[in-house]
Amino acid sequence: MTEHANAALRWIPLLPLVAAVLSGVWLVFTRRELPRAAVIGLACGAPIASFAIAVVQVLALATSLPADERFYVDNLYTWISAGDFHAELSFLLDPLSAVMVLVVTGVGSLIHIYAVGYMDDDQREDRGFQRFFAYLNLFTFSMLMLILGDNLLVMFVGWEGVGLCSYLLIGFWFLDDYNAKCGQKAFVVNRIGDFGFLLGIFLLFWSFTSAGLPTVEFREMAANIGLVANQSVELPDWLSFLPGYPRLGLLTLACLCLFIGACGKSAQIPLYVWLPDAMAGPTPVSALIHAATMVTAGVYMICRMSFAFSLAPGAQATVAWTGALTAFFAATIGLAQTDIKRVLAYSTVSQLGYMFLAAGVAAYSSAIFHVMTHAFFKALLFLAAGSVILGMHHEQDITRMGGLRTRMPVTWATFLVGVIAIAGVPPFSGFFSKDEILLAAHEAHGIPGNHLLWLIGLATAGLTAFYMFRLYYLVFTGQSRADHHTQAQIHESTTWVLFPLVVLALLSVIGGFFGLPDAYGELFGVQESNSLHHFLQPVVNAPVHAVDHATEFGLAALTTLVGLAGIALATLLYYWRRDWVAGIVAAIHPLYALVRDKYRIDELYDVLIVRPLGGISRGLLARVIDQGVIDGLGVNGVANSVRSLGDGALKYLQTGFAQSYIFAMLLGGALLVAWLVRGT
Amino acid sequence: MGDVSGFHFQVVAALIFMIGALGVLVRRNIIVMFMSIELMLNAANLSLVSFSREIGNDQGQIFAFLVMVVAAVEVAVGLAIIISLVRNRDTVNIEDTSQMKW
Amino acid sequence: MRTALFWVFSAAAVLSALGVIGNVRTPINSALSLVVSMLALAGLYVLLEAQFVGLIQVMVYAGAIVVLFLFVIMLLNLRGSGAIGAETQPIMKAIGALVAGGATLWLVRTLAAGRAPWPDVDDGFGTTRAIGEALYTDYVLSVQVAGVLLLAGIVAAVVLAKKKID
Amino acid sequence: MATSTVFVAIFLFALVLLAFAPVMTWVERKQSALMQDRIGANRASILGFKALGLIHPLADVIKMITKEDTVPTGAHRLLHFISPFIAVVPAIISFAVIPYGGVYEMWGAHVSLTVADLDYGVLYVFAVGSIATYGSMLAGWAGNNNFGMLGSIRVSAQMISYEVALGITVVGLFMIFGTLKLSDMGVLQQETFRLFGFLEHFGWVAPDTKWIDWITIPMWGIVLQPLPFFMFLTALMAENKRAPFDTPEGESEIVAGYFIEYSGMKFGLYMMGEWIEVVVIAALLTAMFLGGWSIPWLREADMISGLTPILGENMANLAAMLLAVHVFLIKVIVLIFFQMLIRWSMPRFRYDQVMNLGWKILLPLSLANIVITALGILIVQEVTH
Repeated sequence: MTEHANAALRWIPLLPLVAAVLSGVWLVFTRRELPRAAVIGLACGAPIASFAIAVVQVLALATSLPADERFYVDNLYTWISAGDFHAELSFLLDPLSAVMVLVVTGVGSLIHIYAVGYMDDDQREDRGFQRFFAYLNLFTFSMLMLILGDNLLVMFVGWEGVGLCSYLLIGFWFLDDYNAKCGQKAFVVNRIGDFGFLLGIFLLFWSFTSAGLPTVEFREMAANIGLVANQSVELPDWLSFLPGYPRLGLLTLACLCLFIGACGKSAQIPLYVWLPDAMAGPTPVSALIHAATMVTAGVYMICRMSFAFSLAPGAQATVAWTGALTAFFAATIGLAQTDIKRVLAYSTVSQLGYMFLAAGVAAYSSAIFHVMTHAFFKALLFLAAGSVILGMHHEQDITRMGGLRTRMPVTWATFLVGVIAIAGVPPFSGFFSKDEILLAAHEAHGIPGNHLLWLIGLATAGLTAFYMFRLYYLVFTGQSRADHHTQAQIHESTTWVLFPLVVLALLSVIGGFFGLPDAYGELFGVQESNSLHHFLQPVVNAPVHAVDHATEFGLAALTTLVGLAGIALATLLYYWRRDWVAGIVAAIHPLYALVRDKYRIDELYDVLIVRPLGGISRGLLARVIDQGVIDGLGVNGVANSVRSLGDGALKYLQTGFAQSYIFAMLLGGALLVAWLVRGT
Repeated sequence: MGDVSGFHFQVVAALIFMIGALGVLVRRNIIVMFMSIELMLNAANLSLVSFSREIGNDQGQIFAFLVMVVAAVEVAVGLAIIISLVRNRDTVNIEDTSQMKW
Repeated sequence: MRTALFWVFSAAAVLSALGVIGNVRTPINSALSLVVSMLALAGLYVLLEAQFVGLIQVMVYAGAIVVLFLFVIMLLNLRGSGAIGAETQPIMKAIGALVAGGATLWLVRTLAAGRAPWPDVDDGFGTTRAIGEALYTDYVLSVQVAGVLLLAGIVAAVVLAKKKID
Repeated sequence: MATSTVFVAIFLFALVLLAFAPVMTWVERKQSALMQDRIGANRASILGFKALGLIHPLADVIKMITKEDTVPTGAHRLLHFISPFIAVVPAIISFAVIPYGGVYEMWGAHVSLTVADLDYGVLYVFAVGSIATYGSMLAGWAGNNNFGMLGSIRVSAQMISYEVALGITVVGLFMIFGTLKLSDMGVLQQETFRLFGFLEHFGWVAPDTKWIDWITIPMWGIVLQPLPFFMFLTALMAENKRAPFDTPEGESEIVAGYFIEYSGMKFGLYMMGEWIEVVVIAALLTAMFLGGWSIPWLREADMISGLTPILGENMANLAAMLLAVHVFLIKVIVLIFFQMLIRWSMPRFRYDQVMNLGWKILLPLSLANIVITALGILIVQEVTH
C-alpha cells in the first residue's frame, strides 16, 4: 500500500484554494483590490502550478506502476470517525481521475489566462476583477476535490462546492437582476439533483452497512460490490409497471438516485433547463464551468461508479436513453436560437447527452474521451464566442453579426476549427470520440432499443453539424448586420485572449489521437493506438465488444456522411441561399416558433411546478403555518401569555424591597435543606 | 482534642449563619446587611473546613479558599455599588431604594 | 488547651457576630465586631488543622475586606443609620430572632444526628504545600475561573465607583 | 519538651530587640544630624554625663509617660484607647517567626533560635502586619477629627495597596526556595552555586574543569532575586508609613494625620510601633534576602563539625550560635541604617505618587518577576537534568 501513498496530490486542489482564500480574504478585510499583477499571478499561477504537479504525477502514475495497480492515494486525515465508519479526507489519483485532472487544470489554466483578457475591460462591478478570480480559483479547487476525492463524501463536498461557485459566477454581475435570477435558477435546479445524489449516497452506504461493511470509499466499494449486488427493496403497488415488480434491485435504485444527481449537474432531461440560462455569467465561466468541466461532473461520477452501474442494467438503460433523448432534443432547440452563447449552451447539453449515452451503454472510456475532446472544442468555441462578444461590444445576437472573418482573423480561424471538430469531420477530435460512442451504442446489445439509440445519435450528429455551421456562417460570413457605431469599433482581441484560443484549437485538432480507435491504428501499423481506452480500462472495466473492422469503418463512414450532409445543408441555407431561410421558416412557422421558444419547457415547468409550489409556499406555508401558527401561536403567543401573566399578577411580587427578596431566598433555601434532611 | 469534635464546629457555624441571616433580614443599613452576608459566607466556610477535617480530605479547605475569592470580589463590587448609591441618592437605608418594582 | 481555645474562639466568634448585627450606633462598630469574628474564625480554622486557610482568612478578611468596609464607611462618613425609625421595629426584630433561634435549634438537632469522631491526619494536612499542590493540579481550572472572576470584579469596581471614566 | 526550655531565653532575646526601639530615637537623631552636618542630640545629661546623647531616649520616655493623656470630645473612647496598642502589638509579635540562628544541640538541649518556627512564617508576618492597619485607621476615626479622618483614609488606601505588592513581590523567592518557613530559607541560603556551572551542563567545557568549581556565589535571596529585594523593601517601607511614604501623617497638609488627637505615651506608642517595625523590616529582609544568620561561603554545619574537634561538641555549637546571632544582628543594623538613610534622603511622595508607585510600578513589576522567575526555574531544571 505504501508505494501508492503520494503526498503531492494534496497540493493539486490546495493551491487554487490557497489562491482563492488569499485573494478572497484580502478583499473581504481590506475592501480594495491587490495590484493587478498580483491578482493575475495568484489567480493564474495556482492552476498552472496545479497543472504542472498533475502532469508530473500522472506521468509517474502511467510509467512507474503496473496497469492493474495504477493509483496514488494521499490521505490527509480522518475526517469523520463514527463507530466502525471512517471517512478519510483523502485524494485518489487513478487513470480516470488523472484524465479529468489534466483536463480541468489544463483547460482551466488556459481559461484563467483568457479571463485576464476578458475581464480586463469589465468596469461594471467595483473590485470585480479580484472577486472573479477568487471565485474562479475556488471553483477549480472544488472541481479538483470532486475529481480527486477518494470517497463519495469528499466527492460530494466538491460537488456542492462547484454548485456554489457556479451560482456565484452565473450571478457574478448581480446588479443586473436577470443575472441573479439565472444564478438562483441554476442553484435551485441543481439542488434537486443534489438531493438525488445524496439519497444515492445514503442508499449505497446503507446497503453496504447492512452487508457489514460501512464504507463510502470507491475502491473498497468496487472490490465488495458483490455484497450488495443482490439486495433489493419492495416496490409499492403504483410502481407495478416497472420491470422486476414487486422487487427492485437496491443497486438499481441507488444508481437511479445517483443518476438524478448527474442529471442536475450535467443538464440532462428533465433538469437541463438551468444551463442555457447559466449563460448569463461571464463567458470564461461559461467556457470553464458550463462547457468544459463542471457539467461533465455527472459523467465522471457515473464512470467513477461504473462498478455499480454495470450491475444495474435498468439504470444503465435509463442513462443511455436519457442521454440520447437529451442529445437529440437539445440539438433541435439549437437549430433556432439566435443568441451565440445559447446556441453553444444547447450544443453543450446535446454533447453531454452523447456522453451519457456512452456511459449508459457501458462505454465509459468513450464517455471520458468525449468529455476530453468536448472540453477542448467546446471551451474553444465558448472562448472564441467570448472574443466575438468582446469585439462586438457585448453584442450576443447572431442576427446582428456577420462578416467578422476579416475583422477578427484569429478568432475566425480558431472558431472554424472548433466548429469542424464538433461537427465530426475526420480527423478532428470530435470525430473520433463521437464515432466511438455511436459504435458503442450500436453494439450495446444489452440495452433495449440499442439500434434506435444509434439512430438518434446519428441524427443528432447531422443536426449538430447543421446548427454549428449555421452559427459559423451567421457570425463570420456575409455582410455585417451590426449598426455603424458598433461596426466601426470591431477589433481583434488581445494576446491574453488569443493565446488560449490557439492552444485549444491545436488540441481540438489533435486531441482525437489520444483515443485513436485500434482499428484505425492498425491501418498505420500502430498497436493499441487507443491509448486512452487502455489507460482507463482497468478502472472502468467496460465490456469490450468484438467488432469487425468492416462494421466499424462502415459506421464511421455513415456518421461522417451524415455530418457532411448537415454541413452541406447549412452551407446551402446560410451561405449560398440565405434568402431561402425566411421562406422555410414561414412554411413551418408553428413548429419553428415552438423550437425557437425551446418547446416552452420553461413555461411548462412554471405552470406545473413553480407556480403551484410558490402558491403553496406563499399561501399556506408562509401565511398560515409560519406567520399564523409558528409566529402567532408559538413565538408571539408564548411571549404574550408570559407578558400578560406578569403584567396581571406576578409583577406585584416584585416589591422593590431587597429584604423581601432575601427573605424569599432564605425561605426557599431553608425549605430545600429541610427537604434534603427530611429523613434524619 | 478531647470532647470537641466536628459537631461543635458545625453548631458554631450554624449559629453564625443564623445570626448573619437575621442581620440581613432585620437591619436596614446596607453596609451592615453586607457585613451580615460576609458572616454567612464565613459560617459556610467554617462548616466546609470542619467537614474537611472530619473527612480527612483537604477539598473542603480548597472550597473555602475559593469562597474567600468570591467574597473578596463581592465586597469590591458591592462596596463600589454602595459608594455610587450614596453619591447618587445620599442614603444607605435599604428602604429608600425601593424604586425597582413593577 | 485546645478545648479551652475552642470555647474561647467560638464564644468570641458568635458574640462578635451578634455584635455585628446588634450594634446600631455606628457601622464602624459593626465592622470591628466583624474583624473580631473573623479573627476568631481564623483561630477555629487553625484548631481544625487548616493553618493555611486560617492565615488567608486573616489576610483576606481582616487585612483586606474589613479594611475596605472601614475605608468606605469613613469615605462616605457614615455615622448612625440616619433618621429615627429607619431601623426595623423591635417587635419585628424579636420575632426574627425567635424564628432564627428555632431554625438554629432544629439545624443543631439535625447535625447532632451525624456526629462522628475525627480521624487522625498526617502532618501535611492543611499546610500551604498541600493546599497549593491541590490548587495548582486538581483544581487549576477553579483557580483560573477565580482569577477571571477577580479581574471582572476589579473592572466592575472601577467602573462603578469612578465618578467619571476618563 | 526540650525546646520549651529555650523559649525563655529566646523571649528575653526578643525583649532585647525591643530595646532597639528607644535606642532608635537616638539613632535617628544622630544619623540625621550626621547627614545634615549637625551635632544632634547632646543636651540631656545625668550629672553632666551625656553619653553621646544616649540619655535623650530616657528623657523622652519620662516626658511622654508624665504628659497629660487627652481624649477629645465626641471621641469613641474605647477605640481611642485601644488603637495605639493595636498598632504596636502586631509589630512586636512579628518577631516570633524571625530566625536569629539555626538549631543547635548543646548539653542535651535542643536550642532553636526561632521563637515559633512556623511552617508559613512569611505569611504569618503578612497576616499580622495587616492587623496593624487597624491601629492607624481607627485612631484617626476615633478621635473625631477631620484631619484624623483624612489620615485614616490615606492609611487604609495605602496599606491595602501595598499589601498586594508586598505579597506578590516575594512569590518568586518562595518559588525558588520552595518554602515559606524562614528558618528553612536561612539554611538554604547557606548553599552556594557555581557561577559558570552552565558551561559544564551545556557541555561547553570538559566535565572536570577545576576553575568552574572555584567560582561560586552564595544563594542569597538578593543574588537570586535582586529586583524583588528592592521592591520588597519599598513595599515594606510603605507599609510602615515612614518618610518618604508618610502621606497619612503629612504634617504640612493634615497636621499629624491619623494620630493627631494623641498625646503622651499613646503618641509614643505610635512612634515606637514605627521604630519596631523598622527593626522588623530589617530582620525580615535579612532572613529572606541577605542570607539570614549565615556567613557567605561558610555552611554552618561545616563550621560546627570543623570546630567540634577543637572545642568539643557543646562549645562548638555554642560558638556557632553566638556567631550566628551576631552575624544576624550586624546585617539587621546595616539595614536599619540603610532605611534611615532613605528616610532622611527622600522628600515625601505626593498621595497620587504613592498610589502610582504601588499599583502601576510595583505590582506589574512583581507580576512580571513571577513569570520570569518561573521561566528561569524551568530553564535551570531543564539544563541540570
